[in-house]
Amino acid sequence: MGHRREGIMNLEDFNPLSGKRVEILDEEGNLIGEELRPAVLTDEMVLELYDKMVMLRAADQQALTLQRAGRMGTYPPTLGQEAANIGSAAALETGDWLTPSFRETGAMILRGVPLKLIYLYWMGSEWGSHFPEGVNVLPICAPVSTQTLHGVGLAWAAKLKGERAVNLIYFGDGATSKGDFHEAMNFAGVFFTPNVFFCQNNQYSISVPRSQQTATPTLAQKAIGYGFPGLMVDGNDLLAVYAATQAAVSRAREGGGPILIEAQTYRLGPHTTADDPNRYRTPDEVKEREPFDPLRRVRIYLERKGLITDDIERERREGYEQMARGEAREAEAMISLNPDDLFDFHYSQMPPYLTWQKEYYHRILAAQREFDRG
Amino acid sequence: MGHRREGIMNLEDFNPLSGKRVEILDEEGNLIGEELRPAVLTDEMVLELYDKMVMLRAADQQALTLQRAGRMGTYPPTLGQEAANIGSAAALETGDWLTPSFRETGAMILRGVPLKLIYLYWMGSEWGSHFPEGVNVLPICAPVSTQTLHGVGLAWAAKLKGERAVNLIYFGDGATSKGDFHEAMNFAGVFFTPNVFFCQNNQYSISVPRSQQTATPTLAQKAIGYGFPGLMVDGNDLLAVYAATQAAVSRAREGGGPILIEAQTYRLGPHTTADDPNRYRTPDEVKEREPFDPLRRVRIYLERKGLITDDIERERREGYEQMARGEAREAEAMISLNPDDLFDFHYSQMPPYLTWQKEYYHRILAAQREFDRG
Amino acid sequence: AEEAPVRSILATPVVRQLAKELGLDLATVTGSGREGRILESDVRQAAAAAGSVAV
Amino acid sequence: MAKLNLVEAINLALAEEMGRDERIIVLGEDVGRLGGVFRVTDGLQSQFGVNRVIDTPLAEAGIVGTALGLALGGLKPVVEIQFMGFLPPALDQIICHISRYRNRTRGRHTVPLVVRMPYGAGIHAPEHHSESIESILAHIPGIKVVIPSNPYDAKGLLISALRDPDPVMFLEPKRIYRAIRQEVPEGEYTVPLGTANIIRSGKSVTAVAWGAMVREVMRAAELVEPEGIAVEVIDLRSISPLDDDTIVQSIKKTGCGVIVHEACRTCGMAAEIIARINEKAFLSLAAPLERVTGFDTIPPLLKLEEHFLPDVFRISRAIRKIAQF
Amino acid sequence: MAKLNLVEAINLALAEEMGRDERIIVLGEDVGRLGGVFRVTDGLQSQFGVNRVIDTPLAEAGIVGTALGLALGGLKPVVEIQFMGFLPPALDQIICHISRYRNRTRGRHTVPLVVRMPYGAGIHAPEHHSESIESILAHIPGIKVVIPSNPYDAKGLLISALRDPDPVMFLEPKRIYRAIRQEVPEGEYTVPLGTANIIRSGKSVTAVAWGAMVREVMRAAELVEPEGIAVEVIDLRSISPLDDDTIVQSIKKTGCGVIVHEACRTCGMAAEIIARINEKAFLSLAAPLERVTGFDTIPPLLKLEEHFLPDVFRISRAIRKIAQF
Ligand SMILES: Cc1ncc(C[n+]2csc(CCOP(=O)(O)OP(=O)(O)O)c2C)c(N)n1
Ligand SMILES: Cc1ncc(C[n+]2csc(CCOP(=O)(O)OP(=O)(O)O)c2C)c(N)n1
Ligand SMILES: [Mg+2]
Ligand SMILES: [Mg+2]
Ligand SMILES: [Mg+2]
Repeated sequence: MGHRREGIMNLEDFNPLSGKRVEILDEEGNLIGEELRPAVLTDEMVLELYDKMVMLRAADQQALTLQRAGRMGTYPPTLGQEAANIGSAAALETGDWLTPSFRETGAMILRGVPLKLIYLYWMGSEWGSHFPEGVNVLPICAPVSTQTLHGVGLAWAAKLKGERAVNLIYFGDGATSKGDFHEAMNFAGVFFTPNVFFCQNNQYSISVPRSQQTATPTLAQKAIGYGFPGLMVDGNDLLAVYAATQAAVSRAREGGGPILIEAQTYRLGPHTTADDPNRYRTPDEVKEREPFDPLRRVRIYLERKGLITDDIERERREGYEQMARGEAREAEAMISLNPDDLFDFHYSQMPPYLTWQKEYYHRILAAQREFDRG
Repeated sequence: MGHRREGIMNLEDFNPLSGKRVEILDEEGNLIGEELRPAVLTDEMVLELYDKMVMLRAADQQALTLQRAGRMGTYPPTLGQEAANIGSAAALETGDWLTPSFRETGAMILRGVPLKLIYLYWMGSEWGSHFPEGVNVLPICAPVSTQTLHGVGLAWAAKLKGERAVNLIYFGDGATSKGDFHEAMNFAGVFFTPNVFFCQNNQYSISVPRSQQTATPTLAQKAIGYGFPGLMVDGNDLLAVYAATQAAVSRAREGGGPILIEAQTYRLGPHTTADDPNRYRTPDEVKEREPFDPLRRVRIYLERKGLITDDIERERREGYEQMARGEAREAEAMISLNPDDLFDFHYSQMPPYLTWQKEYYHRILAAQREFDRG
Repeated sequence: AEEAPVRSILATPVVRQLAKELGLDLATVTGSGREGRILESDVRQAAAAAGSVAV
Repeated sequence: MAKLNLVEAINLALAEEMGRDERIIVLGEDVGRLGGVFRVTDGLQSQFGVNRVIDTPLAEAGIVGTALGLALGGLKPVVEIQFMGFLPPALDQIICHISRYRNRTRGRHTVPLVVRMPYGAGIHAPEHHSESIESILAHIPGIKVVIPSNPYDAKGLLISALRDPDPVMFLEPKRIYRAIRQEVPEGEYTVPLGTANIIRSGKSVTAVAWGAMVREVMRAAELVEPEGIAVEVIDLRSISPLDDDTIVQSIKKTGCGVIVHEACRTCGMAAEIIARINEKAFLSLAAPLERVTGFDTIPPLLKLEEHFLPDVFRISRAIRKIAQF
Repeated sequence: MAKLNLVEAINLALAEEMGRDERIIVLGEDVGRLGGVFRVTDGLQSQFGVNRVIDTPLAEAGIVGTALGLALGGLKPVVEIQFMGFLPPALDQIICHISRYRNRTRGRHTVPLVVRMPYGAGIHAPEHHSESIESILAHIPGIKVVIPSNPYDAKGLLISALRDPDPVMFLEPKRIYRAIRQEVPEGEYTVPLGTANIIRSGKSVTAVAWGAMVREVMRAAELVEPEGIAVEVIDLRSISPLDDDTIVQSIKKTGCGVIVHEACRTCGMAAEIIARINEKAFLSLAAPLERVTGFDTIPPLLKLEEHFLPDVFRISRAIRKIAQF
């Protein structure tokens, strides 16, 4: 199954029509694809990425807590998709870009987006998408699949400017049904852009199961319609996700063109905090998937290697929980309730009629204050 | 290369990734794929279909004449695509539906649309899309690719109602780039609709060559992304087009689901009468394609069989030329200049404000008449 | 080109309509409202003063 | 008679009509098994089966475009767009085809379909979940656009829409999905498309609103009543065709009016209503017509949402302003 | 100074600015080798190469959506949509992203791009080739919309658009693409976005128009001149932001106005202009504002096209009507 090329696996070996998929660590923590493991992915790095997964789970958990407490709006958890998030984003290098959908909390953090900003966004403030200069991550994108085109354009710009930046685009299984996905894939193929299309196939588009989303056995095979490779990877296998993405990113950076990765994972939680998954799937189904939890297998692996213990993990987890609480407080402190924000960012120079509206609203607020004073 | 099943070829033999395509008659009129020829496609039928191609060429030619004389607006000729038009539509049966794009003059006529109506449409009257009851053809569709969804919906309706009608959808190579094509293909795959997607790949989308439209070597392989077969056919080979479409239509009718056919043809004329192809391709390129003219090879074949002579053909062609002139005159007689038509067909019951606008315009016209009288 | 004089009559359509009914040229009426706006009462007074029909 | 909220009233209308007319099918994202993200289609799939209540792939153009085909094929599709913020991908099919098929074919084909969608802000939803772009729809000839403001009208308008031979956009003010309970009769009744409803009469000021804004306007009307300002409130119900007659009659009586909507101001529906009044009741105007609307801004995320929406304070101020003009 | 038509003026603006700013790239269907179906980009590919003048696949959402990415990546894309009738597939990207990126990211990202498109009827083009949906664009906050009526303005407005840090929709009245020749200076000059132009002064009636309708309005103004009606003609040039000040000043002088556009009437731009005048010059109004517009119908195929378009006869009647009110 495949062979390495300078420590990078040969992606062409994984023709999705053959049913093959990239797997390195099985759900019991056994290395079943050692030969696919890139040299850079040392045990130390595995430990480090595992740590990020723990962090992500804590961050996610904190978001749920905030939401339940009324301190956050609707939030889309990544529970079960930690390997797909962390393993993929870890493969990017300085200067590369990440184009998220909305279920990439982990990937975004890894690429430098402060967690507090992600919280701030879901708390309902646009300042949550004002990422620091130098963080090469596009904002969260709510309209499904539309961001795929932005990611292609951004990669294309890099190529036209002679830069070597790769753009990693995230989207879900449901997103593959939209015309935007098609047009983005086609543009990427035609203009041979340095893009990695990374599909987090979590088996559901809200309530619609993957099998009803499209009639193909795999999503990876959709790449065949655009003239570049697609491959499947066990999306709950941190090592496999990293290995496949790293190979894809290198290939794109070296001018090899775009590629589609279908990371087969499973959403263990609700679609969002507003969702009740019991209406469309049984608790049994979810139970069956729990052994495939992406953290579990890495934990077993690292434990066997003596690189982690219950105590160390607990300590780290608690550290992250604390960190997440801190980020949440910082986010709340950053919430701007300034009504001027409503108006001030639409144009570089505010047009007169909008200025008039802003002034009118100032008068309203003043009158309201007066009225409230009685 | 393939084998028959009750006189119908096995479509699965033509995996586009294998590079195979359906070919029966080569450009010198030799039968090179006799085994693919369905039993129903007798020499008599070939003659009949050839006759329709002659008719189409005459009809097309007449349109160009009308356009040059200022008697018709912009018109998209089918020159070079007669086999793709006639061979495909001939495979439909009573009750089936045809969803055209805008370069299917021949296919539409074959399915019962009076030529005069097609002329009438391009002359600039909506009455040209008022097809007689019982003619199962949707109107010409200008926005590229959007009609593919209508064709899927229509086929889906038939399926839901338990009818056995198949829907044959036409579109060009350029159309495959649009999101609508993707969504239509995906819906067809998911709902397993009785659709035949028929791509007239004429190698150009106005000035953009096929190679710049998408990065795949074939368009047929796009079907792999939707879970149903795609196949290539020599689109200038009347027999091959008929055989492939007939097999696809039967398969769909028998509940076999959708299929994509890429008919590889070549637009010998301009994109439309408003186009100047010399700006984007050399006369030499066109010259090279002339031997592949879809009429030529059938003519040779029939001549060899003694089924046609110069005299017979000339007579028929002149008959069709006369017919086309007659249709043109009839179309002109049908042109409605009644301004009420502008208003009368938007709703089953005209809303008051539109009625007011119509009445206003009547007043304007009356005033204008008065003014013109001096 | 010379500047055309700005039309200085300020009145609502209702008041304009009333003036028309009373056969009154609004240009001859002085407005007592804000910024010289001609009010309904201005029109009625002017009409009465002009001895036209009382409405 | 049962007291229903808006969601239940729409659900009831669908269930009843589907029972009466087997050509009606429901399709959209998550409308089947889940019963829709707002549960508007709850229970319909178990009642009518997977061939009549259909979960589709995630593709708005695909849903609306195939629905047109389904309608041409003799069915009556009821499409759900999950949120109006996700209507734009389907605008192409609506602008280029749904609205045109009848005229294009000189009546040879009609397009009896309904596109339902929750719309508007005020529920602290995420980005792109609070849009109100009804005036874009109202600019498109060949379709109808209706917006109920209460459960009774919702059922009656939806039944009318389902029986209409032409395409109807049915906008559901999600902010009041569960806010109002009202007696809603079982069985058939219709509220005609294209007719506004005077829900409060008054002689001082005309106020026009629709959807969730009707409630705010009614509150503002109560608020100013003790000040001697009698507000006539018109619930527009149909955005297209616009019942300008009802508005004009009222303006002729009151001489002034305020139009309230939460959509952006510029080129919103209020502009059209003002233009119609200018056209048909100009001489009755005793004060400029007022607009109380969303600003010309993107609907903000939830922390600033309240500033975007017209509220009783802003509406009542506008009423006073013109009453005292 | 060369006499250029609109096509040539736009071509010149593109060529000059591309020479000055190498971040500018042009992309769209058939813009390269063919030079565009109207030849607006003629010669640019041979001058600037295939990496700066790019023939794309046939996919409007794809073109506009990737153009946004290109802009985020530091380039300045100029998109050509082949006809405004084919803009709808790209409306999603415009409504949901192009217009929002700046606000969404609180200014972290700007979107300097231009979307050009021929628009309007009157050239006997096929179905879907005659659309005017500028008011839909004007309803979208966060973008600008400009429409030149002559070659001089076309060049100056396009240069402004290319230099603007925000997204600009640039609508080209194709009916007059080659109808008007005018002296157009070589080299840099700009016509500011958001400013209307009084192109004829008069004290009797204000007439507002843009694009191809400006010519018709000017003809109507000449026609009624001998009758003693002095028409002040305002060429709007920008639809968004709307220069209502210029309109209002004129209305305060004339007391009455007519707005002319070929787009459908209901919820067209004229409604917004009327609403603004109502807001800002109400007391100066001596007559109802008139709209002369396309009807609320689908733009007809060519045989009925002349009935759809406002013409000198209809415009002059409307002018007389309000002048004599
Ligand atoms: C265009 C559009 N339509 C509908 C929605 C509502 N919606 C939000 S997420 C979602 C499902 C997305 O499924 P998938 O792409 O598989 O991503 P996942 O949520 O599973 O991560 C839907 C329908 C949306 N955001 N955008
Ligand atoms: C959505 C849309 N965009 C652009 C156009 C303008 N246009 C008309 S035909 C055409 C090319 C179509 O190419 P193809 O699909 O290959 O069909 P062909 O004309 O070759 O038959 C274009 C760009 C259109 N009609 N619709
Ligand atoms: Mg999913
Ligand atoms: Mg083609
Ligand atoms: Mg408030």
